[in-house]
Amino acid sequence: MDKPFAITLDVGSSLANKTGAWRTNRPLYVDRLPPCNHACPAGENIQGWLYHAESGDYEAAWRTLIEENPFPAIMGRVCYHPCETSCNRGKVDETVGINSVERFLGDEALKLGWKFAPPEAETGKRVLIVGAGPSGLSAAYHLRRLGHGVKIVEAGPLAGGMMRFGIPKYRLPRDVLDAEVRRILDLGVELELNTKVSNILETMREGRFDAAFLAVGAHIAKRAYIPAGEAARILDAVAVLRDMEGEEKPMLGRRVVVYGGGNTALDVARTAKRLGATEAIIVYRRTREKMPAHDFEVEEALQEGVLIKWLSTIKNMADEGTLTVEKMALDATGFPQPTGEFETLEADSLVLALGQDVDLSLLDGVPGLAIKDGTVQVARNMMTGHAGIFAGGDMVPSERTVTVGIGHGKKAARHIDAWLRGTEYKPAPKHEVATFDKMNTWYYSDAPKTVRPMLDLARRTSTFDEVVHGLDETNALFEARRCLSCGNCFECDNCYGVCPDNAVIKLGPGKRFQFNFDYCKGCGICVSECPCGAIKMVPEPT
Amino acid sequence: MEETIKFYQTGTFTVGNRLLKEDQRSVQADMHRTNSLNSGHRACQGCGEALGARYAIDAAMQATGNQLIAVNATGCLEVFSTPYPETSWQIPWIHSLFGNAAAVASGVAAAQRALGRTDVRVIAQGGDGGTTDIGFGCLSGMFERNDDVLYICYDNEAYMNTGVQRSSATPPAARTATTPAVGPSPGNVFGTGKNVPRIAMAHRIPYVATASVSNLRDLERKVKNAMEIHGARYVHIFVPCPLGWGSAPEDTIKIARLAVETGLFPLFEAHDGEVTASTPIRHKVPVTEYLKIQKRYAHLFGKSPDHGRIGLIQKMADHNIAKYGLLN
Amino acid sequence: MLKQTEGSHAVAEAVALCRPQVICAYPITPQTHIVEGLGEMVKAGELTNCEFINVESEFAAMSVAIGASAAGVRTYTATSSQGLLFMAEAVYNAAGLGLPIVMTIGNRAIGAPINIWNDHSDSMSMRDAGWIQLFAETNQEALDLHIQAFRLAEELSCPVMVCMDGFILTHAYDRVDVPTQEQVDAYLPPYQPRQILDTADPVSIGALVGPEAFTEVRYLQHHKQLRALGLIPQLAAAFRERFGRDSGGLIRSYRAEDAETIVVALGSVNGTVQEVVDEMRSEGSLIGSVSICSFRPFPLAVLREALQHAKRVVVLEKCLAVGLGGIVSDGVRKSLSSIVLNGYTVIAGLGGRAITRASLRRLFEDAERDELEQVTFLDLNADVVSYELERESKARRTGPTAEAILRRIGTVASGIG
Amino acid sequence: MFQIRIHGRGGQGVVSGAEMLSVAAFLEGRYAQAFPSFGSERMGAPVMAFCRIDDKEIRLREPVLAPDALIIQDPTLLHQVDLFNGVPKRGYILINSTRSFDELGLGGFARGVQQYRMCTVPATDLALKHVGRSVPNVPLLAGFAAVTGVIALPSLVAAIRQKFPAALAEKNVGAATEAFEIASRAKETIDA
Repeated sequence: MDKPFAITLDVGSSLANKTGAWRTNRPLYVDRLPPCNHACPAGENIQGWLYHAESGDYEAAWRTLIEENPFPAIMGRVCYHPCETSCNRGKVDETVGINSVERFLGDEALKLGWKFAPPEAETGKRVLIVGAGPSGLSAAYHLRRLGHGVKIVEAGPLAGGMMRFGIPKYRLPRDVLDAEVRRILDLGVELELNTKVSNILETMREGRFDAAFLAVGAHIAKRAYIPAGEAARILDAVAVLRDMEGEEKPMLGRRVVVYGGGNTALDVARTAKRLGATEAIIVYRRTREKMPAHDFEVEEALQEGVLIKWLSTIKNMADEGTLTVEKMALDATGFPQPTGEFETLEADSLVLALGQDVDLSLLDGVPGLAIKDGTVQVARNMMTGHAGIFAGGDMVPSERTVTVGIGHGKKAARHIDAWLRGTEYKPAPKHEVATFDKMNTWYYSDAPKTVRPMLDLARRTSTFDEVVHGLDETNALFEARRCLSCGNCFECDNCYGVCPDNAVIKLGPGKRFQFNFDYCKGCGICVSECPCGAIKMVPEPT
Repeated sequence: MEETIKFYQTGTFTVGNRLLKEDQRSVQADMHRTNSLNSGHRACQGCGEALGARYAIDAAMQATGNQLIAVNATGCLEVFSTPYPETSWQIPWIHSLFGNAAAVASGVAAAQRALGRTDVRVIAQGGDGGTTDIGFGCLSGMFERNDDVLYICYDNEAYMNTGVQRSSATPPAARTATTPAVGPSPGNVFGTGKNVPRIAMAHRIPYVATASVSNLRDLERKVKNAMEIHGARYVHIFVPCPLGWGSAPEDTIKIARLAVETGLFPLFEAHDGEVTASTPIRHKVPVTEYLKIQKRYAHLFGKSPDHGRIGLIQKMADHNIAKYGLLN
Repeated sequence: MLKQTEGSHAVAEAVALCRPQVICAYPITPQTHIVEGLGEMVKAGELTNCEFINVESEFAAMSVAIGASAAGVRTYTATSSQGLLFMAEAVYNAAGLGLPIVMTIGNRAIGAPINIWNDHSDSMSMRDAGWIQLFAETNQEALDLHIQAFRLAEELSCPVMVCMDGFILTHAYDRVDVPTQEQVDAYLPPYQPRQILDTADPVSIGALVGPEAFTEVRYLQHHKQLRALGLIPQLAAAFRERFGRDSGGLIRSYRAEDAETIVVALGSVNGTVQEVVDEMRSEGSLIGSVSICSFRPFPLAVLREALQHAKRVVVLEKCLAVGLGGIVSDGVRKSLSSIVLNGYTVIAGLGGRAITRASLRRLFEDAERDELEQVTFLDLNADVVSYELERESKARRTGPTAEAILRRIGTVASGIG
Repeated sequence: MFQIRIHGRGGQGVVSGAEMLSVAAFLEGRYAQAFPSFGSERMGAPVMAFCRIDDKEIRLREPVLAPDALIIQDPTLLHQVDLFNGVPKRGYILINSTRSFDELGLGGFARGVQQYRMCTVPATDLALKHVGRSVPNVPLLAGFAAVTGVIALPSLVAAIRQKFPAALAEKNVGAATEAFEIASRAKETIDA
């Protein structure tokens, strides 16, 4: 229409009016490191795989997961999940059940027979791995996927290491363990059992290996001198748990005392219960707070009727099976000191769970190695003092858990690969952590964590059936969707919606967003209203 | 939509969600939303009114298949959206005067009837000054005739365009240019208030609702509901003004959210003069949370906090919570 | 068709014949009968697809009209006196937006003191609002002017006021010729808006215009009225052709060609003036009169043409520019700039004071002898004024003037003239 | 030009009386102008209305100052307002009353210098009888027609039928007809 001058205007013409120097700060999309990823010893991209699980694409989730860790089903059972401890959602309602979703994915994979993708190209290099525990298997998996020939030599009769010999069935059913190990071997990894490597350099030379990764674990039980009569029955925890895997179950009797405060002590005590002991008593010299064992395990043990005597040390054991126990008291510095108060306990057997040492005999005569406190010293790239020989897991200084071991295996594999290629592996620089204060959690609905169904106590204590059951599909989806996606855009459209100036461009599904700085006035609403803290303000470049 | 799938991650509160079907997303999440109030307008950083206007008009546009005409009262929205030679509006829009938006809209609606364009719908919009003060007579007349107009009030609780003077929507104790924070009782008086949504309900018009820029889905739903009804309708939207309230631009939505979560601005719907629904508070917070981040209330805190008057404001919030059952 | 009917009803019929689509009504004496008439026609279904809206104030009446007109329909309303002042802001706005609204003004005085009777103070208060203002001399002309007004307004995109004297015309039963629908349809084409709120072709109407363009906008408004100076006579001629009557136009002269004394006036008083002119002519006076129909735009040129040869001009005004005198006089004087003649301003008929033949005759004779003041108040009761002035000079708290005067005059108020 | 002034009180149909008169004249093909002089619009207040009848267009807009005929709907006004103001010699005066103008103490005006042609019509009685309401305007108009002959009864009847809905119109026509007869009988004495 032929419009009157000035008083009537063509629509949308204000697009000609650009913000210009109005803005002093501008928003910037960032990816922050989710606390769960940050806390994972295996370096899993947890938020990453939950992202796929949320949309119900479990295979994609699983494939993202196994980029870092080949044992979802095992992790979902035995990992002590520091990821959950650090989960931001804990500050909203309850932490996300990451571990249970991981187990669900692991079990789905086994159920549906998902396989690892074979290496894209063979490098022709050969790597020897000593020890088929978590660390060794993890390293084997990653090296193989990188195209290297891999052979594992294991001294024991079965693969799995501590996953098999240290963790009872009721926590990790063996069919699960076997299946996840088998999946690695299916990649074309050689496994030689019942073979002890006595001289690593010789074995490497004979097998023409270009590099080696040592992960023999720590299987030698620490002993403590306890005066005892001839007939007194004293065993060590590692042996007891190992025998559980054999035909001959260990004879513990009806009254069992376990000495120690770690997870192994609890495993033994709970195993004893299952073997029919009427009494399983744990004697520990410190308080419950100081106990290295994970609290949930202590809790489960107590529920199963395991007794624990805190602040107690064992002085001696008489033939007829009487233990003398001295009460301790914490001093000002929090250390236990003898009190001179004694009591006696009746026990058919005493199991020592005081930690384990590493058998380093295979390293005799290898030049350049440094040994300290019974462990092999390695550089940041996991290589020992001897070029081409790497080490990880319980035999190097670190926390001794399955997950840490798996982490070592991955890390070592990446460095070995780089070393073999004559390069250096540089991990991508870590993003700043998406701490709770960077989140706007009002946008997340309240949702309690799904409680994993438990077997009733009676049945649990009398059998070796798995204690903790998994989630079904709906629970898993529910649980996955509780993830806050800390520090990583999940395309909730908030920034696109809340901009008073329509200065956010939506690029479409999976493509996230982009700012239109022609119109952005730098108000920062997008930053404060981003639920997951994936935007930050930076000074306007002038 | 919330029923179809639980969004414990995104909540039912974010603008959109990648896991939702297109038809379940909010209008603002739509890549092809109309942006009825387009970029390049002259609103201040973090303007709540600019935000509220796009939310509301886009929602109305979708609800009417883009058959919408808007009438605007004088005020910030009018001034920042249509300074010659540019307009930010993408829809047929007219500004006449400060006090007559409702009447002009009645005229536009009457014209549509005369032209037989029953599909074309009319919205009138204004600030709290143009609605609760100078435009009040025309508003009441439009209500009483039950003209087919949705009137939207963008309430930023003072005359911002003229430099933050008190309006009848200015809350007690708030500092404005005409209620300075000086003397024995600084800021605005503790009057009896002028609850326009309630006054609208007293006309027994078919639909009245309050909404906030902090609850987008709630706001869009209400505008949609309003457009599904014929006759006089009123939606009162809470829109913070960083400049006038002395708040940080990035806090615009946060403040709007706190107004709701404290109970100071209850979200409800009324049909034919009776309250039919209210939006529950998710995480109740004390009014101090809301007050202390706005300079217009600074005089209530400082060295010796004015617990007496803060208490009175808390009472108002608690009254609303009880009256509208906001914690159920 | 000839009819003996009330002025207001005649206007209502004329408006109805123009097929308005939106009519806004708010009661105020003496305009009320017009919208009542239209309301009845709409209710009775005689006036179809027309929305009749009862608003809550004159301000709303004009505002609703603005909305309707901007939405592209033919729009009408009517008011008087205080009502026009109450809608003042919207009156300016309608003109500023260039909306072709037609509004009848039943001319009435403005209070205080409150007064419901006729004078021109109301229209005059809006003389610079940007509306075209046409003054009707008779009810026939009032009827005819509405038909012309819609066409004029819509051709220019400019609102038009048709002013008719309250009571004197609005309430007078007279003979009028009411045209047929066919005649009106042939004269007045359907409304083609210049700007419209259309979802198919959206625009923003009513922008904020700053110093960089405001003057131009105003000039264009002025230019519209200058165009109207040409258009008004054309439309009057076209009207004559179609309806066979002289109505409207810019001005109308009566026996003024050779007049030495010319009386200039607006509206119904011209009839009485012409009677007096005839009287005095028959006795040999060289007197004539000019009736101004178009007060806005003000017809400077034609007025100069009509007056320049006279010896004196008497401007008879039904309004007062307090502190100055005449309002119409200013325009008349401007039209005569550089021409030397005697100009007199006569304020008459304020608040319904009857303007009688006798008074006019006395006035014109004084004028012919050039014995008039620059500004004269016709039939001013000098006694009352001087008494009141004296009273005020004596005491401080003298109370309300109007009431004091009424007390002094007593019930003569119900008398005549 | 013939000018009429009607005096009465608000609600007595003073204005519509003048209007009907103008319509009647119009129906006879003449020019007529009827208009009120609005005092306050309250019921009961003294009001008046004017009517002019001529054979050419009427331009004059002043009130009727010198009526050729005066119609007084409420005789009590005689004591309040200077009703006869401006009535010329031999002017017609119609009064709504059951009494003679001598009884009303107005005889002097007829016999005096003014030589007014006066006639009383029991208009209220006739209105109550025929219409059932105290609206004396129509009977007085009929009386006016009879006494002055300025308009003919049929024209007045036609005007009445324009003004009122059928039923009410016929009642008024009844009142008018009877009033016309009464006034016609009085005519001789008046003209004498």
